Amino acid sequence: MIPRSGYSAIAALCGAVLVFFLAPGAAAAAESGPPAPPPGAPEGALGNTAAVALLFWVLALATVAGAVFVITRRNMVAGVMGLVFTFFAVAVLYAMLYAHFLAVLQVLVYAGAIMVLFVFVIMILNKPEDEPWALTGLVGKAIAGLALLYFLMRLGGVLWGVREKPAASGAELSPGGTIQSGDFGSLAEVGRVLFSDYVFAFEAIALILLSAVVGAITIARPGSGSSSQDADEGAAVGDGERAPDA
Amino acid sequence: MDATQPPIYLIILLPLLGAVVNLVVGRKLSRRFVSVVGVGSVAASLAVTVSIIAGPLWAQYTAAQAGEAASPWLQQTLYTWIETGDLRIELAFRLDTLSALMALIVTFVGFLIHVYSVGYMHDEPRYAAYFGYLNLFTASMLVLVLGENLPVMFIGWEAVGLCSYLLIGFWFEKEKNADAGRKAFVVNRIGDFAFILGMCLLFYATGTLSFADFQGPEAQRNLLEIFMWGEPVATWAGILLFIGACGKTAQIPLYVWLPDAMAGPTPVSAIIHGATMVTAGVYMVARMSYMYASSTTAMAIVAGIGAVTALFSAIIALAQSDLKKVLAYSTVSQLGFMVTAVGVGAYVAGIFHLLTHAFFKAGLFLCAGSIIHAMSGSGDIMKMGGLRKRLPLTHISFLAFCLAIAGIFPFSGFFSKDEILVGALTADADGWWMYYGEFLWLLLTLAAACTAFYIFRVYFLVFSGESRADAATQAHIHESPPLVTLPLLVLAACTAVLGFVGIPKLGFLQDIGVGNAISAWLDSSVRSGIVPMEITDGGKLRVMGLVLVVAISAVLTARALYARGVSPRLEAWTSRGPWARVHKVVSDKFYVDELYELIVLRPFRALARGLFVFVDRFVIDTVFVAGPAKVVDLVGAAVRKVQNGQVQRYLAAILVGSAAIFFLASRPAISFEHEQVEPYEVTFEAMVDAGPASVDAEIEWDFLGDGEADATGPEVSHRFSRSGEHEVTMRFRDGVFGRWRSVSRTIEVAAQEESQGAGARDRGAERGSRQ
Amino acid sequence: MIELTREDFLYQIPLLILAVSGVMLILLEAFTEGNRRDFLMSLSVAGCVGALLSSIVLFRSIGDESIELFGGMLVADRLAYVLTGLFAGATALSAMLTADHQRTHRWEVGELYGLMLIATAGASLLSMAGSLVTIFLGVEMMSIAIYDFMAARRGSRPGTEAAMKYFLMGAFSSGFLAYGIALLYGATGTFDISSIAAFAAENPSDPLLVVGALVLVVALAFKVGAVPFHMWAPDTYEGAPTPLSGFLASVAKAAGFIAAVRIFAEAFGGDVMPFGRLGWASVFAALAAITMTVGNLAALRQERIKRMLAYSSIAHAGTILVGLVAVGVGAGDGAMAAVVYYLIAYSLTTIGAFGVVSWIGSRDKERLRIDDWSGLAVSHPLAALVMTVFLLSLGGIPPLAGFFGKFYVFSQAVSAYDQQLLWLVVIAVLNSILSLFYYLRVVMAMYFREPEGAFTPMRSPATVIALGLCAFFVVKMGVLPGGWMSIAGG
Amino acid sequence: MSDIFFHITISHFLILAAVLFAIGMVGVLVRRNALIVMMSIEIMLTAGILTILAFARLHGDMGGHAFALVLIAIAAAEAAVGLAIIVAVFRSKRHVDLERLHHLRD
Repeated sequence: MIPRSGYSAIAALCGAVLVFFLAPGAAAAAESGPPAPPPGAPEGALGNTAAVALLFWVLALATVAGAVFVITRRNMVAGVMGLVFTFFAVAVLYAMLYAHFLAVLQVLVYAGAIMVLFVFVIMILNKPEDEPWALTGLVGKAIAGLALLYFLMRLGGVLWGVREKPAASGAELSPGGTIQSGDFGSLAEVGRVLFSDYVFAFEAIALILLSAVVGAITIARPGSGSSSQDADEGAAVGDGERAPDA
Repeated sequence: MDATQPPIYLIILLPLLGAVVNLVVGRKLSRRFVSVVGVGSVAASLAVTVSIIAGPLWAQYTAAQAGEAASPWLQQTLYTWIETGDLRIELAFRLDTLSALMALIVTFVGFLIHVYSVGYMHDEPRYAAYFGYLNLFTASMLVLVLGENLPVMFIGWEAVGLCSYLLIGFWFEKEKNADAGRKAFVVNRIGDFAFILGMCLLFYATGTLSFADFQGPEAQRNLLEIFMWGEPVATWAGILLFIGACGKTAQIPLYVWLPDAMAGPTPVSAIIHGATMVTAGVYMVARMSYMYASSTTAMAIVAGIGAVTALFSAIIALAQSDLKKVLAYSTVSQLGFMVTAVGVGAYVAGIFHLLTHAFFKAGLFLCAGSIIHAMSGSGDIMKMGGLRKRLPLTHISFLAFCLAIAGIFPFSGFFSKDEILVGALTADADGWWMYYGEFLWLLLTLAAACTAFYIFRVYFLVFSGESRADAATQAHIHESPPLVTLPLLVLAACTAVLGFVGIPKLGFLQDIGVGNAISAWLDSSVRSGIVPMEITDGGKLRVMGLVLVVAISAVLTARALYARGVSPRLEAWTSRGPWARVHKVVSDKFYVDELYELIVLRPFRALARGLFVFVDRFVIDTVFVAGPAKVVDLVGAAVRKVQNGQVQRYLAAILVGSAAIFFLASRPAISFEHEQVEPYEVTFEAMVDAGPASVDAEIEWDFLGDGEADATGPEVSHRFSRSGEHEVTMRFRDGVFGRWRSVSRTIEVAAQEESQGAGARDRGAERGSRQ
Repeated sequence: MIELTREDFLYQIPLLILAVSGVMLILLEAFTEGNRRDFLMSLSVAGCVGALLSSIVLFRSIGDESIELFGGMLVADRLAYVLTGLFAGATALSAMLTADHQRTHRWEVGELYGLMLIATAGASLLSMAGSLVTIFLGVEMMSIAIYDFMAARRGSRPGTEAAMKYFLMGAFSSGFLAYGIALLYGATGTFDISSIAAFAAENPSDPLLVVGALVLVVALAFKVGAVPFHMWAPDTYEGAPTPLSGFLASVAKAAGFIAAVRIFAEAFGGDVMPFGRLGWASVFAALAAITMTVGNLAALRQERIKRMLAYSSIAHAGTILVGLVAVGVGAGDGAMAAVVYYLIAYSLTTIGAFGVVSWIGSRDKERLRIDDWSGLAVSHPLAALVMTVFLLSLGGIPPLAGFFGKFYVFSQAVSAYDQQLLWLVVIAVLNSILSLFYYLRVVMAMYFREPEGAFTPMRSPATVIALGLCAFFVVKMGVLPGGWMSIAGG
Repeated sequence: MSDIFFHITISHFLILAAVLFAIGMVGVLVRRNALIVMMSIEIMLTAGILTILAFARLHGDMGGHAFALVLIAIAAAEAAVGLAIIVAVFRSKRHVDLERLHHLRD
């Protein structure tokens, strides 16, 4: 028998394979579409070859399946693997949207770094099995579910209307018209935008990451601060206070 | 600040400094020093007031009388408080004839009460705090009185509320006192809410909040010409401000705090009831007379509430057995008189009564303090009696105050009350009901009768007959020290003679040069909004005579019933009922008493009890106190249910909230109106609520009932081929979400011209029926 | 390609000072030995004061201009500098209070000060935002730093629970924020707020625009704590260390409002009224009414003072929303000035109130129940007086700052066109009356009850100075509001 | 009808993103484990990024890519802080179960 987490590992592996084989193809398929659809026509953004359609539906299925996997599994490692799977599939979708660099980044940052962090924390918690579903307040959750459906319905209607907008390839609408079709979404272009128009954002992110790192260290280290307790809070912290340091 | 201007701000600053000294360092100072600071600051303020009035203001006044200067008032601007856009509010004080009179009352009566307090509170451990609060209270009231615009007045307005809260709850060790303080504050806040709204509305309408500007033609025009909901804006502002006044001046239904406010030290009751806080509402209405004159509706409401309050609380006062309670309800009743006066436009009469009332009511309370002090702290009038000889000075002054409040000639209350009655009887304005003035007069006359009765009931029960107190208390009875009795005598002397500043304007008196001094003094500051009906000297004298006769007979009845304690027959009546004693009643020569008891007093007592039960227990306790508590409980329970500590429930609430936002924003109510313009031709207009979804909406009309769109656009007209009923459908596609919704209605199409009216009526009827 | 000029840096000096001193503090903390927290605190206060002073200088020099920096990512105008100055000042006060709280309750965490400054930098980023990207960055810079220092009191169970809740809900709302920005971007093809405004003027009911704006309403309503997105606030304020609750209630809330102003008033404001007659204001009007009412009714029942102040801050958010609605229906600059004035008045008052709550706690007993405040007027009259000033200001009693905030907002809302906001003002005024009930409960406890046992509150100059400054400004803003109103733009 | 399946438009991506967003929300609502709730939030953010990129493609504007980058970086930062908070909660309570985390309440 393959252990249950094994399935997820296999799924994640499939995701990785998917990326490596499909991503170049996805980009190629997307580029092979007609360069400029007639204005006003409900033309696809990506051309309308069968390959693109197939690719999209496979990826959509993979994404949704991975996400559903995350929120249904009791095993946390399995959840993480589902998330990795989703992220891989989403990365390919990025590539279909000419965001090649971000596809790579998605794989590196999300599927790589963040997921490792999650697994790491699961190890710290030492509890691969999750508590079951949160089933208190079912009425409230049912109402929230209905609200969500309504929300989705309204949103879906609007989003579906977007396809009636005249779609344009990257070359046409870009400011100044300097970008060639092939440049859109490339590393060079992302770099150019990031270091010109968005240089401030880039700098600000540095500050945010710094505060996140410092904060994470401050919060997560078991320190002298934990020895003090408010009298109001009742009993002192249990033995677990000296949890093994990661 | 003009250097030559008289220092009006000193009038306020001096008591304020006294308050600061007493509150901050008072605990470390000796009692003597605290007293000197407390009393001295008010005395100095009084001196400044008098000197300014006698000096510069008098000069201005006489100049204006002679036609030389335009404005008989002094104004002092300390600095511009707020200036932003068109909102400009200055921290300015205005001393005109009206505010000068008020300032004089506040400082003079306040001074006497301070002196009295030195004697009365000599055993108080928190002596310095008491004087600090008392000074602060005086200073706040002076801000209220002298403020040149509504926001400055509102500072004083709020501050007296706060100080009264501190003073009423001064002996906070008793839970009841703290509750009373809170009640006073809360009820006042209900009024303040309306006051703030009224200020906002006035500012919106006139662009100013300064009293001087309200008199200007521009503000007057705006007040009359800007309409809201079919009334000039002056009406709404007037009503809102008056609700504020109801809170301060204890009018129905916000009077409840005042009787409870007895819980504080007695001098506090005197200062609150007599000279200061409660008169604020009357003063405000008089101050805003230029605005109230623009709205006869608001004036009718003010006058009506005042008259009903006057009678209603006088009736309640009939049945009270606690000395201070009687006086408290009496205050409410007298305030009702004043409010009626300012409501019918007899501002001078209202302020005049305010003046006389300040003296006799402060005096009554100070006497009550002296009496209660003598009776070892008990205020139950059923347990008193025979104090005439034991407390001679208190007795003399109390009698003077009683005669004044009962309206017996020549004490001051007679003159002022009479002016109000004449004012009410002769008031008539556009839009008032017929005989409204006469109705008000009737209520007030009844109230005057009750007043004379209840106050002399108290007088006889306290001072005449035999003492009904227990031995220990009797042994303790003694006259109060001079510091206590001296203010009483001063007040009594004033009460006896003060009425003559307001001698009624009678032809034969004016012929010999006797005029109404107070009316001449105040005329430049207030504006009579309603032109009174002409009344002859004879008519005036008849009104006077009638009320005098009524008052005297009420006094005599009280004497008959209570002169030797509660009349035993009365007790028999009340304890055993009429039928057991029929024989005795018939043979009794004083059967009038019993008849009076049966016909008048009993029903009135029942009425008083009933009113009390209804207003205090039901309206206030249930609706104002328990009702909100219930709502708060329910909401609290709901919040507690949702806020149960589980973060996922919070997240669910976010989700539900966002769906609700989408729902509200995407669902404008739709309907349409139609009107027949020609035979067979009907115009239609779509009515769609505002919202994001209705901007780029498409609207289609189906007149034939075939499901096809016959016309598009929000306003269309259609020519029907035949008369009779038609089913019309309006379809609406919202501009954001693209949903179609429709509303259908059957309309009647007529062939003739004359059915236009029917069409219009149809439109009115169907406006409410939205899908 | 944008050219970076000297001005791009010159006009963001306050922001730079905050960010750089934040980073410096974090570095210094790493190299500081032992308990040198006071030193760090003083440095952070110095940084804040520097930012405050530079904001004042820039505020004076910039006049009525509006200068775009970094190609429109940031906008430097008077509004930005007023709010930056407020944030810097409020942070300085919070830092002064925090140091003593840390010492008294033994949870010295030096990184806190650097993180606080970074959070403030995020808040002032919001005040200068000229682009949705900046809005997102500002919100996140602030939120992430706040998550950090909320959880910094490691041993405290309520602290970690509050941090957990705040984090989860904050991250959830970040999702909304990102999604809403994405939709607006989809509608307009740009993140630049002025370009979005131009687009909205031409396409007032573009579906994506409307939906995106509604999603942003949710995200920002969460940040300012409007009902029903408020539920993090009571738990978080209660669980967080008290001075940080003050920080959260003042800086974080004001930052949320300024973000809402930047997005809604500037992108969807103006004469065009993208969403119909009442515009986006209709949504905010409903939120304002329900927020005030629920906040006040819930506060009435609270027995714990921090929770009560939390609900009170929710109710105040509702009042500020009234001002925002007035901006939305075209009441113009006056309404905007009223909102800014209210934000300043409210922030100072609430920091002060939380500061007194922090001050009266002694080691091992934090005194967070209202009953613990009995008889404070007898044992510590000055503290009781200061607290009374704050509470009365919150309740809107003249002549304190809170009264003018309310009066100003209400009078602007009443004078909005056609009195269409009169109903809202009536609700708001009724609510401000209602609010006094619970503020007075504390005053009553302090003045009208016997003290229960003596205690020694913390004795430290920093807290006393901070409270004194708060009280001074609260009174000054009420007695001499003129200057403050002109600063606020009136 | 079959056009919907064969003709892939920007709307397809947008709807997919919306569905992902919704799945994330459901996950936040129904799971007790804070860690999984955080993963669900990551899914929501990813949906935001996908939406941005789809619109960037629609408008042919590289600004969307820059913002997507910002989003990814911030998601990473949030994850770091969030995981640290989870560890801290675990240290003090020995669990990360959201249903049992309800000591702060009305």
